[in-house]
Amino acid sequence: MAEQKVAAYICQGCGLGDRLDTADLAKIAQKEGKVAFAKEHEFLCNADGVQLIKNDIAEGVTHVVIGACSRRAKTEAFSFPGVHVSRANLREGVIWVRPDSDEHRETTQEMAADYIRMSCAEAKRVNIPAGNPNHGGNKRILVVGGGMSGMTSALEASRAGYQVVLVEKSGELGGWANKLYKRIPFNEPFNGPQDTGVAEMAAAVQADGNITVYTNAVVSKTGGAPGRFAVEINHNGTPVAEEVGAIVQATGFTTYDTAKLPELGGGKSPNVVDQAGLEALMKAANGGAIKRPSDGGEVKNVVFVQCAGQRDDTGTHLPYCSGFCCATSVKQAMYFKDANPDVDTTVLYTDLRMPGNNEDFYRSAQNKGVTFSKGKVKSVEANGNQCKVAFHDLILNDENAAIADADLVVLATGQVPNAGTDIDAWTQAETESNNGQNAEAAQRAQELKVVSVLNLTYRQGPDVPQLKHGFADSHFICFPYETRRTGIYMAGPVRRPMDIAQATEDATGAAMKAIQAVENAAVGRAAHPRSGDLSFPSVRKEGCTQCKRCTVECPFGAIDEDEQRYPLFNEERCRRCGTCMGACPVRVISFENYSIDTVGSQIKSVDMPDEFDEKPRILILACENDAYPALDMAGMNRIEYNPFVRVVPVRCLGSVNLIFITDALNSGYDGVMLMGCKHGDDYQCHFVKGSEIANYRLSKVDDTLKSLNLETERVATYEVAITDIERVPKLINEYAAKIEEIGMNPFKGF
Amino acid sequence: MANKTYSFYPGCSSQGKASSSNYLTSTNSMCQKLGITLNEVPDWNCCGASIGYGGGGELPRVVLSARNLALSEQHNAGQDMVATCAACWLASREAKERLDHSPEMKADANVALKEAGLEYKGQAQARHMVEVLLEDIGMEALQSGVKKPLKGIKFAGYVGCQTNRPFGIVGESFENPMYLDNMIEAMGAEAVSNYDQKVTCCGGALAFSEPEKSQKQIKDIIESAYDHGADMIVTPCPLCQANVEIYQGEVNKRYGTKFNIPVTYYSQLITVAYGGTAAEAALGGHLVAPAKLADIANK
Amino acid sequence: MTEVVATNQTILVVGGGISGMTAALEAAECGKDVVLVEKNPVLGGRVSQLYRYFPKMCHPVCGLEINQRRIKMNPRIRVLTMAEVTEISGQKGDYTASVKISPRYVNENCTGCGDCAQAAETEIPDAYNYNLGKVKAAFLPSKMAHPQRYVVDPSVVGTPEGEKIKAACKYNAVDLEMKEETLQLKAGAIVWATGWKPYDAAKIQPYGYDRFSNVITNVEFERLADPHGPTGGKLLRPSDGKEAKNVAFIQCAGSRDENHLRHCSRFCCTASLKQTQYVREKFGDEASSTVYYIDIRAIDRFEDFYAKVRADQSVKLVKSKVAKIVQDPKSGDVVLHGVDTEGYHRYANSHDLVVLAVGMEPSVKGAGVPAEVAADASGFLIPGDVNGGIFGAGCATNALDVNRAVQSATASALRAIQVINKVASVEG
Amino acid sequence: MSEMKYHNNFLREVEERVEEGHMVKMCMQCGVCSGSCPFGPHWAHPPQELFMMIRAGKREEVLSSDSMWMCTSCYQCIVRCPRKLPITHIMHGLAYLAKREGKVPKGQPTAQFGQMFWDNLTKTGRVNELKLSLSLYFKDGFGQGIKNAMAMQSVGLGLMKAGRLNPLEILGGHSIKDKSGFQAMLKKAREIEDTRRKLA
Repeated sequence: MAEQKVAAYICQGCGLGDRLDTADLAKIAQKEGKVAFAKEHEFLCNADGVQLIKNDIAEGVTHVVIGACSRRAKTEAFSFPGVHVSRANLREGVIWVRPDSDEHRETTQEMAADYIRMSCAEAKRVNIPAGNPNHGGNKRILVVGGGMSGMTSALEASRAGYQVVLVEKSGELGGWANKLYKRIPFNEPFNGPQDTGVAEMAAAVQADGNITVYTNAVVSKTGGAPGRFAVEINHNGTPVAEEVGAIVQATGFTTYDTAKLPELGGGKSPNVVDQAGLEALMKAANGGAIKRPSDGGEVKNVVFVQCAGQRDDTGTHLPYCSGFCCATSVKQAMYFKDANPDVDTTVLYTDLRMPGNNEDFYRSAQNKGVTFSKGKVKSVEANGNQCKVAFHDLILNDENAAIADADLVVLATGQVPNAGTDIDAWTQAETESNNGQNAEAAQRAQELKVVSVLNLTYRQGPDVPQLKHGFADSHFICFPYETRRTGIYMAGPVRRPMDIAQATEDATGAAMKAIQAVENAAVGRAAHPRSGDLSFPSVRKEGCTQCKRCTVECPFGAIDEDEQRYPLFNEERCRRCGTCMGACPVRVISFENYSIDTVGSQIKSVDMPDEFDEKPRILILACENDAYPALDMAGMNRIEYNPFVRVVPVRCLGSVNLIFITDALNSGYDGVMLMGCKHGDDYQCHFVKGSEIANYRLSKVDDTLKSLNLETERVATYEVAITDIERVPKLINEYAAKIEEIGMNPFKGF
Repeated sequence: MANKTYSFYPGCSSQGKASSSNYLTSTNSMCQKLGITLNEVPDWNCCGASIGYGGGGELPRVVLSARNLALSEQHNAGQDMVATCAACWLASREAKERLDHSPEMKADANVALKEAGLEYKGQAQARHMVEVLLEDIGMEALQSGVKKPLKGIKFAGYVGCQTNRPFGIVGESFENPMYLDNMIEAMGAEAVSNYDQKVTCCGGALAFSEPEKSQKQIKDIIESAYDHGADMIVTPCPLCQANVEIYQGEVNKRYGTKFNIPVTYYSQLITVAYGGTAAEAALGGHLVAPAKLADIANK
Repeated sequence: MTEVVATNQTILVVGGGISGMTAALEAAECGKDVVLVEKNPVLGGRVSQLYRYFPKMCHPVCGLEINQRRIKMNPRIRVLTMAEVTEISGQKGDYTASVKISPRYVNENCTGCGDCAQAAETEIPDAYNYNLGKVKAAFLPSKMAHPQRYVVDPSVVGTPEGEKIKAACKYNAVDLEMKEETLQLKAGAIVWATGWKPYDAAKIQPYGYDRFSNVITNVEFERLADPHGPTGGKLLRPSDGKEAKNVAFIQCAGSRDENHLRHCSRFCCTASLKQTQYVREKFGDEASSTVYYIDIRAIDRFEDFYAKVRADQSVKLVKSKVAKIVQDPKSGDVVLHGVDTEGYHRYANSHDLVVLAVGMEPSVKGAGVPAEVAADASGFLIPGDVNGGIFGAGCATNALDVNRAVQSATASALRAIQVINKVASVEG
Repeated sequence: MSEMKYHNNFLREVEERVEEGHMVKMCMQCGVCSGSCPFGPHWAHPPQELFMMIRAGKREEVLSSDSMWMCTSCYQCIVRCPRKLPITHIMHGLAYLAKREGKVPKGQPTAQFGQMFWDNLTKTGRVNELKLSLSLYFKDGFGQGIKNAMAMQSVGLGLMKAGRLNPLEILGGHSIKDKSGFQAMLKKAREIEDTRRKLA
């Protein structure tokens, strides 16, 4: 470690001076924490308190321990560039959660003293991250998919001054929009279909010097990491190599196959088409009247069947709603009404979903005479050149309503995303095939692999993980661009069913994130949620037993395997969550500023009373996103909890290595509480599986505890939300009572 | 008091010895005390009210009002045409709005009017008497002229439907208009607060053709007035006044109630408060005599 | 005087809700300098007043915690609270904005210890809880407040109580001499993210929001359900504090209505479905929610959420726009009159509490922006680059749910960066 | 015209021949009009259902229904309709069309009263209240007429005493001067509308 100089500062403000013996704390920092020097200050966070620290930094202090308020308070005041700061939470974590009475003064002082010991121990073991030296600096952006979304991402990135490589599978740019005669209007007046503008956009892309376009091209291989993606493109048969810094996947969707809807006439009559089919008819007629496909007869009556094969809860068709099809049917009805008002156009719907200012588009359609009936369509049967649409009219409560003589029936089918391989199914098939023995599984794995879009060489699979119903969407409401493959952003209908207006806005956002990814990769900075963190994981190769647990459990697929099957870290892909560190049975993975040591030393630095003092010790490993803020706010509400707990914030419960548990129990802790966020379907963990993996690992701890004939209650995990301000103190007090019940840890004092 | 002049459209029920002659008498007395001059529209005709559709189509009904407006423009140029009856005001204003918004209808109407030697130009505004009181004179001015405050009488301000909807009075809410309550208080009387039947329809013309259905409404209107401790009901509409007053006997027969509440006009309240006699306020023109009001008038 | 360094390579973000914070963060984490101006004392906007999100039922403050930590750690973002942009001049690449900063009466020394609040006696309406509760005249808007600095209400400044509050602070953070000041800031591009405000329910006369105490709005119901709300998370009705077990949700309260808001506000259907689960969460099988709707607009995987709520026995869905509401003065129960258009029966349903799913209005309508900007009929700014270097973001451009507002904010950040990069390439 | 279910034939006929009929297509089926109508319970098909039946082409059922005759013209539906349909006027228009097509249910009281009211006012230019009341009482024959009159006897006398009922009106009552011009005007107006609305 470079000449490291640790200094401690104990604040006496906000009541700390009255409630605690800060001189004693300074002494502990000096003697036990072994810091260079410790100072007290009556108001550390104000101007001259901060200046005091700055002066000491100028004289060589590299690590600062601040015994004051929570790390979440006064963050700007106590942030010193290039210097590590450890915060001992004496205010929200100690005096605000303990009663201000003489009877409790001693245990409160012990609590404070321990937090000082823990912060000093942590500070001493932290190396100031300098950022990974060998990172890629490529700032070009690969856009996969040349539809409106892909082209928008390319143009917007180019307008910000970045080079773009655009790969389009088909022979021409434009995607779904090419199939449209016109599109739903973006803005006022919403009185009719508007030109798609796709031709102009395609021309702009072709003419843009920053954008290299490959049509009839697919991505055959993608390796590397943000800032140094090595991409192999199969351009019309000839391989082309490109290096890019970030990727936007905008591969759009295909329409649901109408042949799967025989009950709605799908595939039964040429006069039953889906919306894409109707657009084709309209383009063929090129503004003139559409003729009946079956016999070229005049079309006098058109019926639009909404939610065809969608919102289906029988499990056969699509369970979701694609959102764009109501407005599209209305637009298509206007094609007929604009050409000839005498044509009857009826839209049969259960919920007409045209949100926002599309309500005006709905009004315009009504004004043009498009009629809307709320009804559940039961069947569409072809008879001769016309179709009979049978439905239950929900307004007039008529079970056997019907339109007997529809010349044309348009099924509003849904969007099926082109998200490539479902890597969960692929991983399942891969493991079942256990390298070739099980032929069926191997075949299945191969079939899944062949549809891959990005063909990532990642150990965890060739494409970005899919969230639900095959869409590769972010699971988070506040963070639509939180992706599980750093530097690879999804845009448009591939991530969620949407119309062109939302897709182009989404594509612009994705371009923004791609640009941000290349800029951060160029300086080795982490992406969201630990934005700006310069640390990166390093492995002590000689200790590694190639058990591959880290490569499997990494939620972001950042770890591949080299030829000797050692873990190969791709720092730029890493989100610095520490799940690999938690997974490693031989504890050889760590970060400069967050390692087995920085956490382990905090646990072991606590002054452990012996079993006769009736002062148990309970370790709390708290996730810094949900549990720790909840504890903080419990302090702000002055809700008291047991004085024998010692809270160690962790980046994610996934980073908790089992050694922390064994160290804690060995060094005399009587109980360990692990507080992470909700896992399962509606998981809340911003590192995706952190709390779930921790929960899985700890389910094994019970056997080891039993083998050491320790009660299983010694270790307990909890799912905690940031709003559980009353619940968390209750959990602590209940747990402390349980520990009191089962008595002290027999290992105490060894 | 300000002296203002308006072209006056009384309507069929506000003629000598007609069903709301008391409204006419009290209106004239009120205007005289407020310095308002009313020039009756010469040779005005019926507006068709809201039941005319049983016999007449849209254009014939519009033309009925167009003729009145044309006569008013011709003889009382520059004056707003003011009606006291809700239906007359509504028919005139709606006709005016349609004629002014549809050149085709205006042309058709004028072809028909030519048969009566008239032409609709669209210069005269169609207004209700209550609008004149509130907008041209104003509540404070109305209150300042009160000589005999109507102490000790509690009125339920029953606005009804067509005076209030769809045009509204001085932009007030359709659900809870306050102008009539404020007028009652301005005259020194007490107004029932949150009278829940304030804007309920009395059945209108259907009180004649569907008595049973309308009398259910009338029962609610009167019952709620009693529940809120009102001594009398006051209303701006002659049809409401007639229906709520005349059918009390029928309602009592049908529902076994013992209603016997006087139903007055705002014009009667103002006339009495401004020192008018019982005769000037036409207090004799009621089936259920507004005794307390008469006492104040006779003091 | 507050000094702020800003050049025409700085991005000015107006509005500190989730859209403004996102635009500021995405640009700053891409290496650009940002000044974030927020009218309220703290960041977070409407999202910080939500208890849970649909469809995941997760907590908005969790995202707020992460965004606040990103802001605290990022030196490129300068936050100005209690600040409003009153004037904008110049053009794309070279704007000057006048920013009026109202006095907070508390300076940087504030440690958030709360002693000043102990000393204060006067209570003022709690804006964070839509004035449903009260707070002391010296207050911290919420537990998640960032910046974590107290605020002293102008009503006590210059009074003995003001002096008492000032004396209570050990760190002379209370400065009663603070005056309103106006700064002139340079900016290359402006992201306008002033968000939305709930439509004034009192304007919907037949629903009597201004006459009946047990008729409240969806944003107010959200506060009742929030443990940090005025009732500590208990669903109690205003008239008599009774538990609101039988709740009615009225959709399209103001929206899709030519007499009020022409547009559909998009979020209110799924928000009401979410709020039925609050009633279920609090009262279990005794809960009864009824949603009166025209169309349930639950798009993409919100349909799964809608299916889940439909399966909940405690929730009934009635396709009808309620015609009129009357509150029984004695019992306090609210009776809803209308017709169920499916199968045609007339109802007069009684409920404990009525929640109006009011829609969104832009909090600063197009005309209110102190610059030449194009807006639609509802006053939402037209997104994209039609307004020179001023880019609408989030709910200032359209009635959006949080997810789409953040997408829009991220896109507007790129548009601002495009302008800045051009200015930089010219000026070097 | 045959009843073509769920075709726009009847909707187009309403748009052409009914007052404000062009707005029927704008209804979004929210139900606020049906819920707001004070006589709502007495409508076999409240306004919103009528609009849906028009779209569904149920011409016979709509025109022969007595629903639109239940409209008291109280405008509660108009001020609350989120699409601003002039519902009251459309109901009047549908009623008038039903009348011209002879589809009004036999003995529909409001239809009869409406016709009496129109005939009464067009004779002299102003309503003769006495004759109107008498024609209403005697509309179902002489015997029933006497019974109705006797039932309302006390009211009649009360009004007479209050000077609000003039028995002499039986002779002629109020009238406008230019009766001939007035009646010619109405005749011309009817002709114009009948051609424009294909009612003749």
